Amino acid sequence: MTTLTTEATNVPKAPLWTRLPVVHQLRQSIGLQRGMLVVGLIITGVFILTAIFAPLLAPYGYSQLRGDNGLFGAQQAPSGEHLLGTTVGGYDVLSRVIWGSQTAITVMVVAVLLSIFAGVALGLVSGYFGGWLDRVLVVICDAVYAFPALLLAIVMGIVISGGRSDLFGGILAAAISITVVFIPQYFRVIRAETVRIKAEAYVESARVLGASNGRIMFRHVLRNATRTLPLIFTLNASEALLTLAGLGFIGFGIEPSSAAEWGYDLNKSLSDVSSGIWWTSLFPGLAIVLVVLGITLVGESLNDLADPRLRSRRAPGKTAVAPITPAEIRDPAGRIDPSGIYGSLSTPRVRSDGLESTS
Amino acid sequence: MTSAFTNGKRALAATAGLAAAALFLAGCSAGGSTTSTSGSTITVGTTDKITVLDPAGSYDAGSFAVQTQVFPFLMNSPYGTSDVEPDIATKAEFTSPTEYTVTLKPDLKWANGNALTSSDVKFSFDRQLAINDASGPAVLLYNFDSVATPDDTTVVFTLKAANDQVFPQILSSPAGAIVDEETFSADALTPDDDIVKAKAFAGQYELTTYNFNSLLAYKAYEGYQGLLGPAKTENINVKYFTDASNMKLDIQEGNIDVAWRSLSATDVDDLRGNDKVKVVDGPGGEIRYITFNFNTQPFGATTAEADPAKALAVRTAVADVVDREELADQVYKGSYSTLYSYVPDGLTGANESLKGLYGDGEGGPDVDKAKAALDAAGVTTPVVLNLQYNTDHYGPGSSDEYALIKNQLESSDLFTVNLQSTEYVQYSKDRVLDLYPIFQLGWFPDYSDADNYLNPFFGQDSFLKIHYENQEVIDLITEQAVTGDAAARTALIEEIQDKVAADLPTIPLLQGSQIAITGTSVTGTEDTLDASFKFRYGALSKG
Amino acid sequence: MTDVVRIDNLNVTFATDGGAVKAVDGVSLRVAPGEVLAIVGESGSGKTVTAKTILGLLPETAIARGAVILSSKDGSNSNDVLAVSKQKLRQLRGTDVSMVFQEPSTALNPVFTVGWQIAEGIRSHGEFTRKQARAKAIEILGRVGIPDPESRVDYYPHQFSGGQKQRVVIAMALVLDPGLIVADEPTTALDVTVQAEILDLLRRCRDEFGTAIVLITHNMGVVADLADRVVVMYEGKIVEEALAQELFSNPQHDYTKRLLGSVPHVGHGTTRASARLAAREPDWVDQAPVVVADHLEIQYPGRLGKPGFTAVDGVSFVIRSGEVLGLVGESGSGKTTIGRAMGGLTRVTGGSLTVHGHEMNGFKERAFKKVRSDIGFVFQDPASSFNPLLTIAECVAEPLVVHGRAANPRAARKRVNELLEAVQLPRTFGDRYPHELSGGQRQRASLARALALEPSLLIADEPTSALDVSVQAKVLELFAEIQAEFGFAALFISHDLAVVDILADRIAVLYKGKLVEEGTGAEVLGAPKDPYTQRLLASLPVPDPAAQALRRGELLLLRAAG
Amino acid sequence: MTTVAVKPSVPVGGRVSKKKTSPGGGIGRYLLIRFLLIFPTIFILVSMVFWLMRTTGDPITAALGGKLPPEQLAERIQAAGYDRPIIVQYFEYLGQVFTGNFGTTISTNRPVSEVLLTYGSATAELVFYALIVAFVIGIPLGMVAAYWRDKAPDAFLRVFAILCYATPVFFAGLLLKLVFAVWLNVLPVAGRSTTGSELQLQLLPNPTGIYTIDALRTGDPAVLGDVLAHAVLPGVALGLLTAGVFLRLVRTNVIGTLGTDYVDAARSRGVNEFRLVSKHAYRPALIPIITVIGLQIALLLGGAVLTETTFEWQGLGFMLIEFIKARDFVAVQGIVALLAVIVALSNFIVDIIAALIDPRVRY
Repeated sequence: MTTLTTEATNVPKAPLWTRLPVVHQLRQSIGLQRGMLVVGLIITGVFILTAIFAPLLAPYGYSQLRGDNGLFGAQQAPSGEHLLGTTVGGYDVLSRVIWGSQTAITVMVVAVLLSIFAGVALGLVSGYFGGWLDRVLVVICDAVYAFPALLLAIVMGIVISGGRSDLFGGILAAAISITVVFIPQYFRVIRAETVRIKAEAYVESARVLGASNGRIMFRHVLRNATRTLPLIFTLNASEALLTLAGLGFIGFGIEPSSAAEWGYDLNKSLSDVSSGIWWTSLFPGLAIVLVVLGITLVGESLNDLADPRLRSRRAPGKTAVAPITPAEIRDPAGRIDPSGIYGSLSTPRVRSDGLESTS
Repeated sequence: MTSAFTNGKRALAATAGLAAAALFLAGCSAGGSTTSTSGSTITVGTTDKITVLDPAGSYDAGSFAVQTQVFPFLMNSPYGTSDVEPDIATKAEFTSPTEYTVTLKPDLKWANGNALTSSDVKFSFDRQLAINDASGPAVLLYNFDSVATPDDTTVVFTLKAANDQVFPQILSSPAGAIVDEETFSADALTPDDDIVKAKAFAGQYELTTYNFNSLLAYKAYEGYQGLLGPAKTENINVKYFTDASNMKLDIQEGNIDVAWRSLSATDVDDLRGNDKVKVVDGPGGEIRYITFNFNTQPFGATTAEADPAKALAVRTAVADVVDREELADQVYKGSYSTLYSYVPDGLTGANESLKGLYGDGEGGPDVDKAKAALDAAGVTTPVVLNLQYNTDHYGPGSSDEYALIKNQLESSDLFTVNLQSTEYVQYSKDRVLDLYPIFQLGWFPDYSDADNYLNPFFGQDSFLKIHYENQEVIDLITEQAVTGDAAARTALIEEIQDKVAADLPTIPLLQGSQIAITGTSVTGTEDTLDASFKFRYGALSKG
Repeated sequence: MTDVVRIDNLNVTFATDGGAVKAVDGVSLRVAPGEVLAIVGESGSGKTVTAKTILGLLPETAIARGAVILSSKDGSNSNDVLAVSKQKLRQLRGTDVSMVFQEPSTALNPVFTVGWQIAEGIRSHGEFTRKQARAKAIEILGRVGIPDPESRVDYYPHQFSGGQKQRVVIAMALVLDPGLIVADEPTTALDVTVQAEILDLLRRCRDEFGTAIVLITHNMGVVADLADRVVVMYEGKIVEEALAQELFSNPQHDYTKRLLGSVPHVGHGTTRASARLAAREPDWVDQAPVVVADHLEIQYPGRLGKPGFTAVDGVSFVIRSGEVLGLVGESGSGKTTIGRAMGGLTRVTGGSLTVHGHEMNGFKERAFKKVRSDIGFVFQDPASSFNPLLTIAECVAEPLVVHGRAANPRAARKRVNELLEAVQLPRTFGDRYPHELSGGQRQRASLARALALEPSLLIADEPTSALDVSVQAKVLELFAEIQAEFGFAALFISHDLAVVDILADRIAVLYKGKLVEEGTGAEVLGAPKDPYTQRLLASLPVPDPAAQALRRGELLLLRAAG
Repeated sequence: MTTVAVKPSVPVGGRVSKKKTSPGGGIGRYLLIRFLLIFPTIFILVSMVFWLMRTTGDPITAALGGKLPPEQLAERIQAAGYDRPIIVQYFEYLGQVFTGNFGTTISTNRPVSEVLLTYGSATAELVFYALIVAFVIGIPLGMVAAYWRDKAPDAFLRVFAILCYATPVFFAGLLLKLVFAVWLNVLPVAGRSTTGSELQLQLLPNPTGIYTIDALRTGDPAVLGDVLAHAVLPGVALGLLTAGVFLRLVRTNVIGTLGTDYVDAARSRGVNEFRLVSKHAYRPALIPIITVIGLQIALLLGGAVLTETTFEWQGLGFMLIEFIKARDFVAVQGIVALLAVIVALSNFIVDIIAALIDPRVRY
């Protein structure tokens, strides 16, 4: 098939924009997979735009309690003045929901970026050099990974913020505590990829040439090992939001005059529901569900498209040419278990002999 | 292997079937609910938490709520008042300035049959001090020196300071619970289950089932001969909730008869409109106030522009601007009421010392007055205030409350408020380190006496740690504590409040009210919702 | 008698990102009962697609037009596979036609016993009790040569060796006595000695069961060994169809001729090697050798305290300057390990291995780095030997940059262009990414990279095993030319005796980590002394049906003797 | 391209050993190693939580910070030994844990072991019901989705799965409560039983704390019905979260195995499509599925915190948060240690199951 696709046609390089991560996959997808990806992209897009233009979109500030006619009043039913009503604290629900997207996106980005850097660095070094450091890191990360993420995040949150919940302390605490939970995940993924890539002929060829470890790690291993990151990024972003919401719900959220946060609002409004006040909890709840849904749809679609076993195929030969095959089993709550990570410790996988032979 | 698998499937099917059966059974039982509440049983719901049943090991509302039902006290307040009278005693009085003598009723017994004598009393107080548990109330016995038992019914307390008018109150506080010397350990906390097993109770009720923080079952103790009289209802079950909204749903659905502490303001508001339940209000001893650190507040003693006059002007302006009515209505929906003095309404000696001094004179805010005060002192506006509060210690309303305060202050255009919240453990450390210039505090009394709202705050060694010290006030506080004449003491207490109100180290904002929700057939709730802040199940009856 | 299958004007199209791709274009063929029809062709010729169409196993993205008329063994009924219902198709599979797969270890479900899997096929087609199905499974396992079938029937696939697994797969195909078996590269994944046994078994299928076989293969030796008739496919079309004898003796189409011409024959390299030997300087033997292995032992550490696995066990050889040593062996013989040890990729655990005078036992990377510039390495798998994110030029420039001969890839471009031309690639290919090149092109580029520093030693680890035979021929030719031009010494590793023969001055044969025979091509291939070498040589099918028939006889004798 | 790929008949160098050693090593040895790995896991988690907790404050301040003057506070902190160097306290603590002594909770003065038993059994019960829901919903639907891959039912089920875990447990719980407890009034709002049933359960000698078992022991169908009714909503709320995960997991892995040669091989023998999914693809897919399910225990326990809070289910997760707030790190340590043991053990058990399913490990 190789001869058929490449030797026969001297294809010019595809235009740059079609090779961008998401655009590429969008073009690659078909049918239902494309449908899910598109829906996901639309929801995520609306979410991001809302976050960016929150100051323009929101009718009031997130901590605004008073309009021209004095106080808004608490728990006012939806009306012309307050399209989605007001909360128990007397805030405008619609505004809080819109501003909440800004908090959500900040935490996601900070959390995921921090964990990517830490996780990637650790995973790369650990996977590349192996040895005792690797073993110790693996055991530690496995232990952390195995522990309920939310509980860890709570403890971390308290440690980092010292209990303060202003905007900076709150967001940073949430982000960092999520980071600590995520690092093992990135570590595992990157380490597994590094171990895999380390055995690839092009890395061995660099070693034969006498290239330094640094050069091999950065020029050859790093860039190839991080190809799956956009995918992990999307999937973890949704978990970051759920963790943030969980923290807010349990009462480790961000103070309402510092930022709007959905989990916090939901926590505050749960008791409203039994009194027939549905608007205060429904909308922040829906916002969480929708954003996680959108991001997860994107992430799962990317995952399917990157995995030849899951991708809707147009051509059977195409799968063999696909450059990367992250043979990972991924569970949707954001945890990644690339099969074979445990390879160092555990059962031979079902596919182990199959993978070895088809390259 | 294959067979193992089919077995697995069968098991799965079986469990699925079981689940379906559960749903069916559930449907049946839900239809005919309220199986538990017979005529002589009342089920109470609460969100309180017990920490330790042993009176030497706990000093919190949740544990005291249990202790007050099952342990005898020398002094207690009858239904309807906060003033104390002898409980299981026949008389109690100062027999000399430093000697307080209590005479027990004769032939008292513990529920397990052991005799309740002065020896038990001595044992109880000695062990409080011996154990001096970190979480215990021993600290309340600050004026207690020793106790002697001349005979089986006489107890003589020797006090460090003479004529302590507060001591009788202390005897009714958590530190005053009497325990069975044959059950309790003299130098260590006794585990809850041992206490229950040994039936070491002699209050209105004894505990028959003790499922920690989940379900407690009480049975009226026939041998109780104290002040409150026998319990009106034979059996009380107390169900512990972790989430107030669940408790609200259960009282609304009739699954519990009484919901006592603490429903959210929204829930209470909603239930007020529900004719299946009654909402009973009583005065509350809990207060909320803003505290100024005299060193670090704007123009405070250690700031760059230190100026006591300007500092006072800032405090005055804040007091002028805050709108307590708005806070009570919007945030607490009436479950807290406005507070204009240091001693809350309902206690002897309470006056509304701040009402006339600040705001519009009738309790409302007055921005112009605040502006005038600032201008007069030469303070340029807006003044930047760093306001701290805490989210997890003073109830879920705190964040809304302080958001609204920030809003009120900023709406006046006189202030810019940086609002910050901190989790309680950190908060309580930081505030004494002068880290917070202006901050939220709350107080729940140890005993129902004006002294408890003055001495710890403005007396010697104030716990506030805000560098406020007015010798005149300190002297007055010392004086009232030893003034035996009630009227003279009340006058002193009023004078203290007025003096402090002028200095304004703290601005009292709100006073909590006690709110119980009951089924329509439950009576007697209002009897126990008094300023003693003790909810006695013995007052309740149903039918 | 009716044909067991008749394909009329078959067209198969796949929908891809780049539009429709025609994989099979107007193919018509027929298979008579009891006949072995070989379909031969290279990658992308459409032979596998054609074969899978017979079973209706095409993926959903494929559209097939034409007719595939399948008849039952007794000729009682026939159906058009492309037109029947799914249900009917399911009935046809296994009873009228069945399939043998390329890779026996993936064609068997690892979590079920082989007996269960065979019985499942039986019970899918009619009323059999468990007992009956099991009895049938035992019977068929016995017939395909599995010893002790009564107990082996309850074994899981991983408990069988590769060859036995393929026997099991064949047993499954045979169990319902279909008129036709489609065998898709049935021996490609197997070692050559095992391959011979499986080919024997397939022959027995035809002879004993009367089953017709459609044999898909790229190996002309296999064709010569087994096929009655041959169809040659090229780019989805049939270019030639002939009886096997005729095709080999008198190919008609240009492509067929080229294909046959590309097949390496054992013995062709001997003359070249002796010519080279003659041309060497007289004192050549006395010069310091480039590589000396002396009782070399390489052990992989066992995991968690288990004993290690000895991959190379007391191997001794030398490679002199300018000399090509061919290293031959089957899977697990340790040949790749030796190559990797010479490149400093695997630790030497015993004996001595010196490369350019540098002792590899107790190897230190820093000390070895200087030597590295004098070693080139060509890897087996062209697909993974280039960093997919770098252009070919950047990859080829890598050694120059690493060893400070150029500041950056751009500065090295001139040299890179020369190198690309030396391996006969257009210099514009330097701007392409690895995946834009074909396997053969990548292997050329790989050679260019290995040669960038003009090393005096080249290690080539199965450089052509992943390539089509015609591409392989060209790459081998290029290798020979370049070796002559640059004059480097080389270790050439391969599992294919014929390939080694083309290039090597001397040949070393490895078996289970031990060196069993070493000598010039003439010695080793002409008069092998070791029984393993003899068997290896005899197992290698030659692309000539007549000659192969003779060799088959010899192999039988050898096996009987050994 | 699979068709021709002239197969390298040799596995590349270094990988040889890995392949050869795994099946022969013996399942016993393998499991022993897995078992030994439990200990570092627990050690790491316990140490981590100790340090995290201790940098955030001491329990005395948490309990009495507002009540006591700082001097007295400091006195008490000193008396309890919390002012000593943390490292000393750490080793002291490790020593205690090593001897199986988890101490007494600071905030409630109860033996930690008793706390673990009481609340642990509640959590175990909840997790058990959730797992049933997850298995019953997740696994069959996952196979359905794989079977109808990329068709409408698949798309529907995938969105369903995403919604299952996109909905925060407390939000889902809220909706469930509203619908079933308030509007339809067929199921109880929260809690583990009504007071009446609970009093009956309390009368049992040696209650297990697992109400379902205790209810069976009372022999009163009304009590059993009551207890089961209380378990329905929490079980479903937590179960749905996990069901979504399982659904996706089963789907992905079954589709993965559906693409393997042996499924094609079975197809070529005329095996019908349903059997291909339910037997050939499912069983091998089960091995990675089971391994990941082991990891889901952590997710489940995390979700249990929120579920327990939402439904008054007094379990470990709920108590953990209470204790964290009170800085009762003796209790927190104990709970963390128990959770770590549970997680490590469940992964270990899962490994055993996976090994039992995979004949290559078994033989």
